[in-house]
Amino acid sequence: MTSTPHTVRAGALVATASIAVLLVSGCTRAESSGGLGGDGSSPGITDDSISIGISSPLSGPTAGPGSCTVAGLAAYIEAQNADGGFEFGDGNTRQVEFTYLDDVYDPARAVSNFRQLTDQGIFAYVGALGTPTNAAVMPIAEEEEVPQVLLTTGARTFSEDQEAHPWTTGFVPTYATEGRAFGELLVAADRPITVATLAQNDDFGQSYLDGFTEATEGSQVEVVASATYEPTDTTLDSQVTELAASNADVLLSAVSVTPLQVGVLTKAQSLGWLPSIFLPSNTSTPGTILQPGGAEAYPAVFTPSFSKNPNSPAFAEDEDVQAYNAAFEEYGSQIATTYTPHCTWSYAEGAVLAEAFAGMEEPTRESFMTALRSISDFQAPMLLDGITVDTTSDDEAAISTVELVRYDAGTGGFAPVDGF
Amino acid sequence: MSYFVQVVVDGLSNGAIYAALALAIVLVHRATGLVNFAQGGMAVAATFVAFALTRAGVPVLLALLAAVVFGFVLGALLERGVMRHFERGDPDTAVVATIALLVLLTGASAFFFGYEPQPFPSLFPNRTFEVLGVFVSFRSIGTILVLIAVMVGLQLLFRSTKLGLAMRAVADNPESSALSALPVSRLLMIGWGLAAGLGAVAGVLVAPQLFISPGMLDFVLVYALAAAILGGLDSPVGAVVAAAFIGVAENLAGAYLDVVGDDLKIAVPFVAVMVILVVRPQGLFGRKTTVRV
Amino acid sequence: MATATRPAPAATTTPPRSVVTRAAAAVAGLAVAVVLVVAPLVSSPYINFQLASIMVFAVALLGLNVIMGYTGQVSLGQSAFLGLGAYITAYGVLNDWPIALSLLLSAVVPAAVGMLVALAAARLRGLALAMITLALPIIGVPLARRFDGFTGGSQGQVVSWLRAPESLGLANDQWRYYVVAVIALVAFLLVRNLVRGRIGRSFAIVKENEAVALSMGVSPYRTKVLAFTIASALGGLSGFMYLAVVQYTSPETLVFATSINLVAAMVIGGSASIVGTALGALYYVLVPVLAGQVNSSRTALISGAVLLAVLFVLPAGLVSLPRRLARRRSARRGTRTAPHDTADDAATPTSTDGSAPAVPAPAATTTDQHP
Amino acid sequence: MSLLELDGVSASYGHADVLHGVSFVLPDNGATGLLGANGAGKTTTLRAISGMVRTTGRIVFDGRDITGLGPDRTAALGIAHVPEGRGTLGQLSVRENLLVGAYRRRDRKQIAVDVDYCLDLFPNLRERVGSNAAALSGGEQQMLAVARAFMAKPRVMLLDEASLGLAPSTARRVYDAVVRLRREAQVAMVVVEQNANLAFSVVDDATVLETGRVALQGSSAELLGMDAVRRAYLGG
Repeated sequence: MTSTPHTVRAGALVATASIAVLLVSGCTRAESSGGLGGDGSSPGITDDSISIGISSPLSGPTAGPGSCTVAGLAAYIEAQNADGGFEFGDGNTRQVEFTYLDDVYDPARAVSNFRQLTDQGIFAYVGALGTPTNAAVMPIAEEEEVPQVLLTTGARTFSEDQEAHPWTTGFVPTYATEGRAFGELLVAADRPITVATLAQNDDFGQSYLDGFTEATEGSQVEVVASATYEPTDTTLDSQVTELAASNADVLLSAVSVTPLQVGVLTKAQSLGWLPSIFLPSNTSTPGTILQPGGAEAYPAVFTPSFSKNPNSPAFAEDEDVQAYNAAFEEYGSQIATTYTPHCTWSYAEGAVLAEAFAGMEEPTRESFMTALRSISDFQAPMLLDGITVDTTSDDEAAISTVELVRYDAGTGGFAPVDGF
Repeated sequence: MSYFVQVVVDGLSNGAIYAALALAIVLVHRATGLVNFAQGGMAVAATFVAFALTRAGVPVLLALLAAVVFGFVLGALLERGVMRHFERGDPDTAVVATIALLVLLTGASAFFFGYEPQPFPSLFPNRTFEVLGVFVSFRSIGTILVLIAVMVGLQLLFRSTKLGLAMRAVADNPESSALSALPVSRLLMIGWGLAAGLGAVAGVLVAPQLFISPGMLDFVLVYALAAAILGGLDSPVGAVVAAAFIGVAENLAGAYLDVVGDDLKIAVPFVAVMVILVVRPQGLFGRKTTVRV
Repeated sequence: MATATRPAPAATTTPPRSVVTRAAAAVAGLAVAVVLVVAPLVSSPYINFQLASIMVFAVALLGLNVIMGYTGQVSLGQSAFLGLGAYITAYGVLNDWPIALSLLLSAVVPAAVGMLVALAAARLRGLALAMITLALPIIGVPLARRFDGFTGGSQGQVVSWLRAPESLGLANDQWRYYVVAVIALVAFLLVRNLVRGRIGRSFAIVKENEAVALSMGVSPYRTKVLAFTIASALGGLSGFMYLAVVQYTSPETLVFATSINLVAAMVIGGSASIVGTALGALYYVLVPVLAGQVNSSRTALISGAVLLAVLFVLPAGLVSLPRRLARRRSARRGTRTAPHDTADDAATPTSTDGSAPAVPAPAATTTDQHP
Repeated sequence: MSLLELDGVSASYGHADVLHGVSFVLPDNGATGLLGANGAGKTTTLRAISGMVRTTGRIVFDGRDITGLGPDRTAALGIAHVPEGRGTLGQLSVRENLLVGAYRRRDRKQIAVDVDYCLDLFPNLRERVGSNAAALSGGEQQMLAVARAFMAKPRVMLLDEASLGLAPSTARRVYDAVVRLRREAQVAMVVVEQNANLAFSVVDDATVLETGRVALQGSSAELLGMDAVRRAYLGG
């Protein structure tokens, strides 16, 4: 049991490092978050500012959508800040301080980020993307009574029982809502239809299918083939080959990875299988999915839509889109270099946040949650006409309706659907 | 029957993707004796150069050539500026240095092009043809033909040229190679350059299918490593055959073994690789070497 | 014409370790201990979470260091054991097992799995072995999704447990910190004694040269199986700690990327070094946090650059920093230090903190050739 | 006319000096031995000549100062170092090892002739010409190392502990071949050898090193005549 000088120095190093960690923290138990601030207000809010935070994947495989959940929100917030700030229900106008962190889709990192943000004194945690990451954060948000709201995940967990989880709300339609919309469209056709399903092997794919099955139960719609995939698969050729053997009328492709979805579209037609296609809202962007995938070859391509595509010529004259593009160029493009629909979703989410602020009568988290849960029939920017935000239901996300649209290869945009 | 053949054909076209990177791994292993995690990062960086050029209107073939040149220079510079520092030290440190390069290159690619996958134009027509009820894409055929050419080229390089012999000697024992007047540092630079240039070819071949993104090859690298190691690490032919085996085994298992299913089909080639390695540690095509004291 | 020359000078000597350095060691150790005991009492829940996370990954790295640093076998599968340990613990908690049982099984089951894999694979060397370990997380992720009755599937499992006993007056984060700190302390002490003993010597011999090990009566196969089993057990144990700290587990816990990051952190801390392992964990947890402070949308760029920079300056890991500084100082003073202090860092990874035993020279080179 | 001349050569690893002012002269076609105990600096002297350690002092080869040149440069000038531990390239075949030895040569026909000469010199290697070097026995590897060095057509060969770990009869065969090389190919030799009997079968004179310094120098006959040397190195 001898120690060499190296051990001594290394030991001293550890000691120094540990002390440094303590000093960096610089705060004592007294300052910890959770409770009320000095004057009855919650942490993270003063008379002229409020701070919110988000943790999303900003590097790694899910960083494309992850960056967009931050960039769109940043664009809305910073544009509004520059425009004077946010009006609050208590009569004050506040600037929003926006902090974002990278969690690489790692739950442990997300928990660490959430704790860091609350430690820095954020008022609310808004818009984070990712099912496992948000699932890990949820119990802590509840325990600390920090709002974890308007999450960019369609998993039901975050929306289906808001009495049990009073501090958590989802923003985008649940995956089940989207699946249900497809099912309803097919049932309405009132004839025998065969369906092949391809779903991601996780809650995204599963709840998509669940929604679809709920809507089609007992109808003439029959699922004749189904396959799953892992997000890490390099191609889905074999799954498509398997499904093509069924020669079903419809392919429900609940695939959330851009290149894989394109691969599905190209592979099916290359096998001479031309079903009608149902695509989820997050992988149906014309420019990056439908055109590269040769979607015009199929009799019809349907997708649930609730937001405007800022790159579509159809919306070039739209005021919302012009405001979005200006704000995004200025404040969002540094964060997300490439477009996914999550960019517009999180931009709309900024407007919902503003609406909640406007209804907030006291500078407290409780008041914020009450205001946030009382928004109905709100037309947020970048949402399609007729798609409104309704947060009053305690088992649905803030956006609970979707409109099915049909790809129009001629214009490169979407057209309304009048039946299957 | 045609379904079975179709599944095999699909497997082969997957295998071609793994093989493209596996060949680059074999090359760098033969040239430097290292397993290089940065391989994928260098390939992606070079492919992004081709991507930027095609977006500016340059034809794909020309963009590919530019990417190969860029890859070669990048690889040689990284060897000269970074890896040389670690070549004489602990091999674990050198491997972690390649991990650092991978992270850095991924971050740099993302800095310029973002993380979201983007479409990449194909060298080959985006069509399929039908033979006896089986559909084959020109892209797969083209990819496989290029890979076979690369494989033969590598085999010739290593077996029949002085440069190849010298590169193998340096990978085996740099210090001793220097004693035979081999210009060790230049050969290592050339080895890294060639591996990164080949990575550019691999990247341009697979990008139309996988879409270009900074992480495009992260998971392919895992398959490619499996293929390279199963093939014996030193054998280009072995790497290609092993990659084809992995692609086909995975697809057949997914299609025919219900217990396995689509979710666990990835386990089949990896379990097979484990079993094969336990039985035959030198890999399918590796030469058996009995080391004596 | 034969010429006699001057007699040889005295050989260079190693400076004797003074009482002062021993005292310094004791002081440093005491300081660390005090900081680690007092810190959670005055720190925010966030800091305590970070400190506890460091403990978690320190134990995972400790396992990795046993197999990789001390025994020289590349393992790319440590995250699989971490995940398995976390899942077993979660299952235990959700089924009301006694915590001691969860703790035990979280180490024993991964150890058994690790041993089975090693029994099949330990005859392999180098990359073939790396390949097999790499397959573990690759296969583990879909397996975890498949058996959702046990694992909670892709949604993962929220497990709220280890609440502080009210009698102690501690907050949950403090209590959890102390629990994992005690486990980490015990694990570190056990491994420290292990690597300094007979088994540690056999690890080092196998790392140095398997053929020589055989000639000295050490079975490389059995040694590697043992090292791998210990590494897996520690991986599983860190899974228990992970669940204690994060209170959640999902297939993301065992992804391959975590294994790669652990390997990087191990080398960054210091291969075959106990102190280095702790420093590696510090690096593993803190660098992403620091990268986030700089710019959250450039984390890959930043952490890659930091990793490379550290490797450049300290190829033998953070643990070699004091030695480096000492050498700088002595070089500036123009004095020569003892040879053992100046051996190339990168070339002597087994002697980073003096705890690795010396490897006897191969038998063949000491054979007396005199007729 | 001297082929190789060391003048006050010192060498160090990091901060540790292991050679202190070693000097000797090797004439054209000469053969000299370096003797001494373990750690006396014999191997380091060879490494200093071929440029594998940091060196001060002066090393002149064929009239040219080569101090500080790296191993690939000294090798290109005609110094062939057969290192301790043989340094064969395990993953390459016997023939490939020989071709690596001839890397700098352009005379392809003569290379083929020389490969054949090596295989005559070491008939064991001819049988294993296609096998990986790692699969050879220790003796065969040593033969291959010597043959590979010869393939470079060197002016001088630095031979480091060629008998290490070999059975006496195998060591004898290696040294017989070395003697033949010296005679038939006019290769000068610097021989480091623990076994002085073997060394003196090749060398004309020798230098005895002690802790990095020259302790004795003299012709083989002189040294063999000294009791101290015989006791220390010849077991008598």
